[in-house]
Amino acid sequence: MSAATQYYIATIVVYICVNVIGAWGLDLQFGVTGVLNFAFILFQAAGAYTAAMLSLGPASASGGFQHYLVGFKLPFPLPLIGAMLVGGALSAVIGLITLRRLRSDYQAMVMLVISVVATVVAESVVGLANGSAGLSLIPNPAKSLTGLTLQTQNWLFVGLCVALMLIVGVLMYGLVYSPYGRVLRGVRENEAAVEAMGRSATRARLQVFIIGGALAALSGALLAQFIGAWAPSEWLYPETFVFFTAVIVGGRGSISGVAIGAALVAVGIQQAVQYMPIGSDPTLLAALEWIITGLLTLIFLWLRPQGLLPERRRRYLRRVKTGFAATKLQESAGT
Amino acid sequence: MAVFISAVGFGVVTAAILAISAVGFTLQFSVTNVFNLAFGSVMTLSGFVAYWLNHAGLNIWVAMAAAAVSGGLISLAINEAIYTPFIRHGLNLFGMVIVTISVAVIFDHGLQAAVGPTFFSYTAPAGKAFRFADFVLTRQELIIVGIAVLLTILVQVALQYTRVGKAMRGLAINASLARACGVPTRGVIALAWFVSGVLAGVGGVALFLDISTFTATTGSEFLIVIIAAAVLGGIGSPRGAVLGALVVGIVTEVGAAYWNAELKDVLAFGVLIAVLLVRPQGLFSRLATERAIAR
Amino acid sequence: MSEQGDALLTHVSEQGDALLAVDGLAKHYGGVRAVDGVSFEVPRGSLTGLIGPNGAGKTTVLGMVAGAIKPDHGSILLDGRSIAGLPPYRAAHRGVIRTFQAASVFPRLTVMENLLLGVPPWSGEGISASLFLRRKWHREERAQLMHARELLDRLDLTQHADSFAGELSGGQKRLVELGRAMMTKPSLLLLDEPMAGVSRTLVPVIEGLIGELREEGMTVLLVEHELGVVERLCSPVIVMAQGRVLIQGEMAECRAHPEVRRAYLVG
Amino acid sequence: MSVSDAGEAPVFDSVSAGYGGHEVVHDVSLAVGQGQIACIVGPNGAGKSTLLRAITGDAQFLGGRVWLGGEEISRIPSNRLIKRGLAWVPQVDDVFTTLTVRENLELGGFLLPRKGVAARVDELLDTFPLLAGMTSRVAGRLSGGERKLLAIARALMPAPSALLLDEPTAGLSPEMTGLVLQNQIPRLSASGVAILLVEQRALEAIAVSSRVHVMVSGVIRASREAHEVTDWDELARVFLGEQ
Repeated sequence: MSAATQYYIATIVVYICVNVIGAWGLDLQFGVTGVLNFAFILFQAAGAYTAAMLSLGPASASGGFQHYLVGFKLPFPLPLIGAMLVGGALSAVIGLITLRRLRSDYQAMVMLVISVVATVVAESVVGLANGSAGLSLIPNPAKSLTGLTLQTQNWLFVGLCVALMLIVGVLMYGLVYSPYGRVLRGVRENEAAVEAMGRSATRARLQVFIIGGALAALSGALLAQFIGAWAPSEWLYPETFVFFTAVIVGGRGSISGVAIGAALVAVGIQQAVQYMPIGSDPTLLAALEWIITGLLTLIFLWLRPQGLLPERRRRYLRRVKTGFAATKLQESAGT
Repeated sequence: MAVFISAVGFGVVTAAILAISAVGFTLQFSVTNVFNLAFGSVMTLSGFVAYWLNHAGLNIWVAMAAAAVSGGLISLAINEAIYTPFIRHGLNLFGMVIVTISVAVIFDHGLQAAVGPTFFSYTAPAGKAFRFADFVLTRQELIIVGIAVLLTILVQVALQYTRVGKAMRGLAINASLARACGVPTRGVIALAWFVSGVLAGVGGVALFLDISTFTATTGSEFLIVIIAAAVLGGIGSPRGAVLGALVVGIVTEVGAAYWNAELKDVLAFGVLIAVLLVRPQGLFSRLATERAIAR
Repeated sequence: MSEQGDALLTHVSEQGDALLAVDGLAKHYGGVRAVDGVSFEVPRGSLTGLIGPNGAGKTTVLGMVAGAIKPDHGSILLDGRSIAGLPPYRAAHRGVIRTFQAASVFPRLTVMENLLLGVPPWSGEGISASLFLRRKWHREERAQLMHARELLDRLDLTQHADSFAGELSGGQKRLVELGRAMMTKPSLLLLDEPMAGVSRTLVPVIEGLIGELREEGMTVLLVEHELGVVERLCSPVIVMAQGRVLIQGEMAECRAHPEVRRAYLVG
Repeated sequence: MSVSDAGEAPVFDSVSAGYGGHEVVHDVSLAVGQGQIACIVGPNGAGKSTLLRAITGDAQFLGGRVWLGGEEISRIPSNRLIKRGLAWVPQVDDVFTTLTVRENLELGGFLLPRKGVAARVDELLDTFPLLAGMTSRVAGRLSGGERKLLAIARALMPAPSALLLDEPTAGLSPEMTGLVLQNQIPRLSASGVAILLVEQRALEAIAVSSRVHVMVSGVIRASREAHEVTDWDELARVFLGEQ
């Protein structure tokens, strides 16, 4: 394989991993629990900036060509962990304000507004994260390993992303396929009933808001480390919509479905557009990506709202039927 | 003091532009209960209709009138072709939000694919400058303020005194009782979409005149500020939308004059979020307290 | 707890048999006095009926006991401890479990899952436990599943265990809701018109079920407008009208009472 | 009971109704004479309101037919009913709360010729003098009784030939109940409107009605002339669920 092909494949794999992790975060909120977070992209951005600032070193050391807050040069897993912590903490703050105080119809609007405000702040307060130029030269942890070829370093980072995606996937299964996940789906289905059964719906919403925010931040951190740069234009509020489309197309509440949806929508459309015989005008290609994303959402909402791989129905009957007899026997033997 | 007064002057112009659109947004929302995020796209599309006519040699104000009509028709068409079928299909309020975003994305980027990423501007002289105490307004700005005053009063008067206006208010507050009075609800809803589109058209052209250059996504970018004004005034109340627009317009311009021009939107949103935390139904709304917006 | 609360506590323990004691409960909406100083007791192990014409304030009382509505005045003591003003989920932790006037299930959860959500919050519901103590909660869930299976058999819903609750008929949804409440092993079960929206064939089934609960010693407060049902099931019966309690006693007494007749005929 | 007997007034012919396909009201037949008041009384949950709501499109119409003035009006869209002369006052949400009293009345006259509206509003304000003093007050701020009178006046704006009243006294004070039931409603029927009244306050409703229908569990248990209903004990037993 040529170096270019290798790089191309590595890029695709990293993009898929990053988007799948992010889409799972949104799915936990929107698909599983029914929380509508129109500021989702903000938490991805928070993760990206945090990871950058925790690995770039002090701004003063860069010779003043970019300005940003804090600035540490922390070794490998710490920037990622820091990103998740910041993403979760920011979610906690915004969640506490919006989820507790506001009616659900206002929540959506306020989230949208918060997302826009954040972009404007990041663009105009240059000292925060270098304004609209954004941060660049963000270190890639794999590239700091010496004595390896560039390609090996690349593949190492791909390996990291895949490993993290798998870990997040396992955790998602753990959360969703558990009594806890059942409570989350209960909140989505009928808030009053879930409260009447002794579970706090607000608490559950806040929890998934924080976990989802941390996952968004992780995806943002990996993306920033891979590209090496991060700027406000990466996270304009319509980008949240791409994640919503991924979740709707894949199947709300379905972990494997959402993974497929994220790969198809966030990466697949872009790739497909590249191969269309419409020239290479980047504006036209980007516009086409958006149009396809929008159409795909409408088509799925109309024809297949449950998505490509719908949420799996949890079946217990057979398990209970066989298990029942066995337990009865044990019980009678025991007494 | 001079800085303050001139900032207020700019604020009034911004508020005028905001008010036209915010009234349209809130009117349609209160009658139809669809949170229409494609409103900004209707602004842009009709803004481009005016652009083509303007560059074909038409006077900008005539082009604005044409944009108004086309805005109304586009708005009506979106509702009939997309929103109403989806509502009949059983989609809930939040599902509809996603539908309206999809429509916005398709329209904006469809337009962008057609016209390219470049900046456009109308050929319309700003006209003579008029001086009032410390603030200076161009003839164009004065006309925009005039149109805004005229249109918002017109909407208010129509809602207050005409038969169909009362029917529209009645429908917004109690649809089943409006039917009991014999109000043809479908027709009135269609009218609400049309009027909202007309206001989007005028608001779009006014906005593009004011900021002088625009792209295929300018309307949608500005939509958030419109929503902020509408929500601030209490969504569902046209009078509240005008007051919300005034607050947002003046706060942003005064803030920009004294603080940081880049941050003026932050200030507006800050006000909005602060208000929502204290008074979630908005500043001036009677309606929002009476009616559950979500089902 | 306040002195007043302590005084009430002694009062209750003297009586010894009241599980729920409501005193001076009031709720106003604007100028309307939905509930206007209501006091009554629900004896432990009883199936108490709460009846009255439309707009008497029964559902509001039920909502206040369950924590869904915050009372303006008055005390609500469960087993001598105040539960007034607790949020619904905290009231549920104390064992106060309610059903709703319109059958309230989780439509896109299966019938079995609906029942499992009735199990009092257990270890598997923590975030970390759901991830790291899978063995533990699996074991617990196994036991809960057996319990749920027995209930499904009893409700004649076993063949629907894996159906989505939203796919069932109105009456079956009602059974699911009742089963879910029974899973919690409530100390006080509040039933709000459990026959509403139920087909005529299922009404006797639900009536029978509620009767069985009484036999098993569960304390139930039942709001119901079908007075024949109340007569067959409930003792004592509390009659409300216009936000107040008219009389408390056996159904036959209540029925004979001229004020009750007046309330029903005059409103 | 045949269609022609009733002239202009509404006739229900074995009507069944309910919600979500589930039948609550079974096979109800009754007629209201012109200029008369018929009342349906019965205990909670008997299906009285469901019967009315089926005609106005708020509940499901599951069978049978409804006639008004010799024309069938079952299943026509609810905003056309008023054109056929049928008006109704729902039990709750009975006024446009953010509109003023005058605007409520004007909207009630939506179908009247433009020129006639103001005069008709004045006529009704004469009929309901209580409202005349508060025409610019917002309906949401009225007391329960004022609000109900406004709701009735609003329904009368287009001079309907028949009026359905769904528990008009629910939540009213005894004085206002007296005003609505004993004062206003009989006057309306005297002006020629056929009124079908659903009431929980059985005694007071029967006192003003010409015909009484007792509904229990979705079926009409008994239909009598009002003056024949004298055995209050029997009625009380029905209401209190004795067999």
